[in-house]
Amino acid sequence: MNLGNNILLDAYHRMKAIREFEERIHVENTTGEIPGFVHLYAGQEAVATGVCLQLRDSDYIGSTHRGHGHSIAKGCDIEAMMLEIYGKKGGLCAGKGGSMHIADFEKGMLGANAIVGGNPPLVIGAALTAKVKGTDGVAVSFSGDGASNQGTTFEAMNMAVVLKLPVVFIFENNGYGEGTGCDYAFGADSIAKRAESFGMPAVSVDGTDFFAVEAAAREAVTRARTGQGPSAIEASAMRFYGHFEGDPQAYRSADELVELRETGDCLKIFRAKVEKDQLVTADALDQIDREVADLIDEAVDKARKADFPTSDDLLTDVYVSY
Amino acid sequence: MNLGNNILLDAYHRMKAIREFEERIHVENTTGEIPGFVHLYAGQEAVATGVCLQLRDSDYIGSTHRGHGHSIAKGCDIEAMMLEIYGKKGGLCAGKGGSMHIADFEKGMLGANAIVGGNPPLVIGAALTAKVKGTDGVAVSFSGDGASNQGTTFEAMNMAVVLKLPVVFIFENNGYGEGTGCDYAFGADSIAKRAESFGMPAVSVDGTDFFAVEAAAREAVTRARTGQGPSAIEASAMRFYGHFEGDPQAYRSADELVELRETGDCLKIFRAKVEKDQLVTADALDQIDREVADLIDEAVDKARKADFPTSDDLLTDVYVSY
Amino acid sequence: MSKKTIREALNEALHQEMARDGQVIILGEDVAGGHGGTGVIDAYGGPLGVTKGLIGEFGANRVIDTPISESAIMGAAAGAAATGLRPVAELMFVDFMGVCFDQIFNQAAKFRYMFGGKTKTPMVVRTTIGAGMRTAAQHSQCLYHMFTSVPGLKCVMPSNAYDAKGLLIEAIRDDDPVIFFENKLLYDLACDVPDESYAIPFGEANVVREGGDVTIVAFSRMVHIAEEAAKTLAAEGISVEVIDPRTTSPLDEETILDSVEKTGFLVVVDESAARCGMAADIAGLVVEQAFDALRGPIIQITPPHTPVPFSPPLEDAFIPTAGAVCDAIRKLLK
Amino acid sequence: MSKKTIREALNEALHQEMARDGQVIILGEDVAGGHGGTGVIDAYGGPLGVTKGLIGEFGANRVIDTPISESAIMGAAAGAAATGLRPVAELMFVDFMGVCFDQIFNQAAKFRYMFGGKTKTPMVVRTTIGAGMRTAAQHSQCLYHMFTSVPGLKCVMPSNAYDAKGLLIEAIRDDDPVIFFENKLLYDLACDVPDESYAIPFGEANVVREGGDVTIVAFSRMVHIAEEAAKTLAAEGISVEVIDPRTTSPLDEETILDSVEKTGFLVVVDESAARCGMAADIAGLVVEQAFDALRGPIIQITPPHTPVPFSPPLEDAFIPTAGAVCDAIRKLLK
Ligand SMILES: Cc1ncc(C[n+]2csc(CCOP(=O)(O)OP(=O)(O)O)c2C)c(N)n1
Ligand SMILES: Cc1ncc(C[n+]2csc(CCOP(=O)(O)OP(=O)(O)O)c2C)c(N)n1
Ligand SMILES: [Mg+2]
Ligand SMILES: [Mg+2]
Repeated sequence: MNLGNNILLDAYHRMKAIREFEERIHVENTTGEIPGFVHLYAGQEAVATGVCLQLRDSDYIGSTHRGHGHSIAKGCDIEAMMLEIYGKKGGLCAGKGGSMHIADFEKGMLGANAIVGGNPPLVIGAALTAKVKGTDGVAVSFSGDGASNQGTTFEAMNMAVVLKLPVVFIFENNGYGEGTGCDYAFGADSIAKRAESFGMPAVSVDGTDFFAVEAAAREAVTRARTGQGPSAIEASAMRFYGHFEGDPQAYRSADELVELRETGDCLKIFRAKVEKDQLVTADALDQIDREVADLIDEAVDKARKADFPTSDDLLTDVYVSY
Repeated sequence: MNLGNNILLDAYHRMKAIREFEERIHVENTTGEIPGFVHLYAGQEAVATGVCLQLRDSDYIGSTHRGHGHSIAKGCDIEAMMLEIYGKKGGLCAGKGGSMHIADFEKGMLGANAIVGGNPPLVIGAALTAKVKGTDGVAVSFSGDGASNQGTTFEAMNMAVVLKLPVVFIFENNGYGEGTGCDYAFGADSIAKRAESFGMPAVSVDGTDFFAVEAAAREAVTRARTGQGPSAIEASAMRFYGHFEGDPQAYRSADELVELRETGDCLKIFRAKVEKDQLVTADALDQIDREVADLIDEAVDKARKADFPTSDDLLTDVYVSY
Repeated sequence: MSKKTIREALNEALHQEMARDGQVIILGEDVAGGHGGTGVIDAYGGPLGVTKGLIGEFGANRVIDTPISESAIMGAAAGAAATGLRPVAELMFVDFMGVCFDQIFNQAAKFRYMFGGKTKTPMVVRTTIGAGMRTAAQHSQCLYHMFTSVPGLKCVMPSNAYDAKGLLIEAIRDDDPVIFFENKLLYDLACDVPDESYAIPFGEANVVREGGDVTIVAFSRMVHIAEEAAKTLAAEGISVEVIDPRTTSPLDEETILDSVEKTGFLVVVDESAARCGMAADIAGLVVEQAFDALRGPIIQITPPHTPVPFSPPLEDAFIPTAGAVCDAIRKLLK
Repeated sequence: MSKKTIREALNEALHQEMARDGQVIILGEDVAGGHGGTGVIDAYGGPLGVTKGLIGEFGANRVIDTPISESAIMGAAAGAAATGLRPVAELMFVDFMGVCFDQIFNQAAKFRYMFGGKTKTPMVVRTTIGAGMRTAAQHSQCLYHMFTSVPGLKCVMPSNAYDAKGLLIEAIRDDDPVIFFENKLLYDLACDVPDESYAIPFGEANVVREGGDVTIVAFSRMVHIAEEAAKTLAAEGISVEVIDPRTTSPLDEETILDSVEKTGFLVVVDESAARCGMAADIAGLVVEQAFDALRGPIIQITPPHTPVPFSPPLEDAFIPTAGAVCDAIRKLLK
């Protein structure tokens, strides 16, 4: 299927924004101004983007500790995200959540989640809402290869099939869960096959190939939207950085990292493809690069200057009423 | 394979003992002397027996809320079990556990378990002991069809494959989890196929056919004992009674229950087969029937007459030392 | 108005709220039952019969039987609540919290705070508690002290049918996650319950019995043990005030503190835990906030620090008794 | 004897116990790390470095990396413990208890009792606790009050490297399930630690500082907050006794009660919970057992009833401070 110029530019914009966001945090993190843990998504941009392009604001996604990419792809405000990551009051979660808890219900972003396997059960709940209310809403769960071994994830898959919920389970296989290789932690051969054995269609795609992800996601989301129940997609794409910022990555060889940048960069692959097939112009992409760079510059700048919450804010927002 | 006269008589003895035990509790339960919940195993005897025949005292099994059959098949003392079910001090667990917590570590019975999905993680631990110590011990987990949807069960399967543990996962598909049909609660087609997708050999067998269970279990246990890792067996056999004693079973038609007794009785099927093939004599089986009847009579008699624990026993056995 | 058991009162509350608000759904194991079987649907109506008849009236789209997958149930409820429904999820026995606690205490409870106040999670988890049914260590716990300690959760435990109905209606209408603890031994307890719908606000204790000599604070079934003790002591000339906080979170601190200001003595009767339980919580509150009024030690009557035993004489010795309460009070006032 | 950090002390304890007893094994996520990768094995040595070097010495048969499946990890540990090993399982952050609590509190903790004393479950769960690292609501909790309330579990929380080593060795040798809580912010704290192996018995408090005017009971990192406060107050002429119980279950009640008998005043400083937490537990104990000695209210200094916030100024305001302790004590003694 031909995606059309606008969609391709939109896709590139989202992917580039994610990349730039993450690369910049990687740099800024060394200043000590960013509190806590950050887990960067760079390298996996085509997955979040290929999937979220299929979704509307009223559709929901659930995310992980590595959630910046999903948030940006789903349309969260980049400046408000950056403020949140810096712990500022104007952040998307008022500074209370930080990198691991970015959420924006207006944009259908149910939340990053610091519990591995935490989001799949929640996502089937969002899908249940759509089903009970009879809307054509869809809910998508993003999980890592590591999270695919968590009991909560399995339960969510079975329940989604039983209740025929409009869900798509995305498994991003980036080769590692923390410092342990996927091949070690995963007993079977294929996450997709295992998901399939739960009673839903499942495919494996190259997660560095935006077009492959996009096609698989389109099919799965359409299936969900038209009442045909859940499906699963395993998308393989390695992360460029460590598990968290500061991870020395001794579990990865230097060669692996070099090769990754050369052959596993979804942005390069996208650019090469669209330029070769003359789908969009290099100029248009360059223009996006500049826009995105400015956007992120400004976001970092604002985030650094913004105010922290004050201790008055400590006690608010625990309950709606108490 | 020809099992030999002794083994067949042993198998029949175990199956009959389970049946008689359960039928008798079904009757005695109406007197109000048996405290709490009891879940009867009648109808599924060939599964526990076919599996446990492959095991030594030093091998372990983990069981469920419906654990009487597994306990008897694994060699637990029937009298001590009956005392336990009556809550008596001389019971296998000193009256502290009751029907849902019968355990006997001397006999390799790790415990009935009142948490659905509670035992598979524990069983892989017993298998880990064998692996770390380098013995040829084996551990077997019994779970119901309902428990096959519990996250803990999935995690245990994956971990067993990853660590190549000497485990066999038995899934007893008795058609229902409480009052919900397996077909409803289970999204996929086959428990065995789903287990297989976790990376281990898995088969489905007719759980009312002792010979089918025995053969599958022999293969799986041998595999585990010889260091070839885990496997799974789905064995289908319906329970004769309600989920618990007192369950009115409105979720089952009268026809189902009638037909079950006619065509799904593993003891009848066993007897017909061994008599037809002249593997053992009817006399020998009748003799076992009488022995077992006496055994259970005596167990009930002793259990009724035995002493309860006293409140002095309340505070003991919480810790080894405190 | 007519006599209704707690089971009937809860069922009525669910009926009325589901009829009133199409966003209210029910989900859990065998909340109807019978799906995939050869018999009838609604064969269970909840393992303890509380949700009976609902599927007939509101259909399988709103009364949802699930697999035995508590994490998925609680997660689905939380996710649905955050996106526009008002789920009432059933955790058959609170003892099963161990397979699904994350979805309750790290997810549902924390959403609002972590997300900076930008969401609400109006879900109810109905669950059963309590020893006395000879169901042993894994089916007899109370555990509400753990939930009470979690910021973001509300905890409710009615002791009678009137409160059960009013508090469940309030729970369903409340915009925060509420854990609703039903004592298994109280389901058949009846009292007058209005037919019409009504809500009882959280954080308002019920002074079950007024008295001037000593205050008892008790929860759930222990309220009845306290009342029994109070009656016995009344005959001895000791006037006992019995307070049923009804909700532990929020807690009506004022009613408890006022009572202790009046009586000077406090006994807490609670089945949850001997350590870090509700009894310690109330004692800690009072010795911090009403020290000057205290005229003697605060006595905690709880089960011992042991799992719940199976055998009847052991279990009977495990559960706090009116006799033990009376003894403690007699000693206190001597 | 040399200065060692808590991290080093724990690592040494594990080395020594594994060398001494072949039944001791370690399991958890990335306890070594690097399996299935293109780099080196033992790439992590535990997410926080505590188990570094063990796989090199004891091999992958005894230092076992697992999938991210906490229920399977905890269950495997419990099952292995009941059948002849002494597993030390790692729960990376205590916040993850919600996905595996059943295997700990319903299984391991209750085996011995449910089975009538016929088994033992000598396992240790090492886990990390504590706010202050800007890791927000799902990676900063203490939660040991919940474990302390569970009969059958022992709970240990060292505040310094000497105790860390001795208590971990004791935990491994103990025949009951022990939950060992390591505060993330204390790992680099060093003190003199003997090179040889030694064990510190459970249930024996450490009187960190003697004093006559007021007693502080504090746990884990809060011991240091208490000491800081005590130093400040000493300069004002207030003599503070600081008690570190080191284990909450068993609890050294005697040392606490004796101290309050002496001082008449008690402040409990604890990070676990504002409701049903350790502070309430200790307050409840003292007002029941040492009422006559009390000369003022028992003050609980805990975080507020909120999840742990992310933003630094909020998190700093969340955690009890020495300033707050000083203020409370000044007011108490006025
Ligand atoms: C329940 C739980 N267990 C462990 C962790 C610690 N942890 C955080 S991320 C992570 C690895 C997750 O791997 P994967 O799912 O593959 O995601 P990736 O980091 O590769 O994106 C682990 C073990 C956690 N946060 N929650
Ligand atoms: C975690 C948990 N959830 C629910 C229950 C209640 N329960 C007890 S047995 C049972 C049905 C189990 O079904 P299955 O695994 O098929 O075993 P069967 O009873 O058919 O032998 C349920 C839901 C429980 N004990 N534990
Ligand atoms: Mg990964
Ligand atoms: Mg079943």
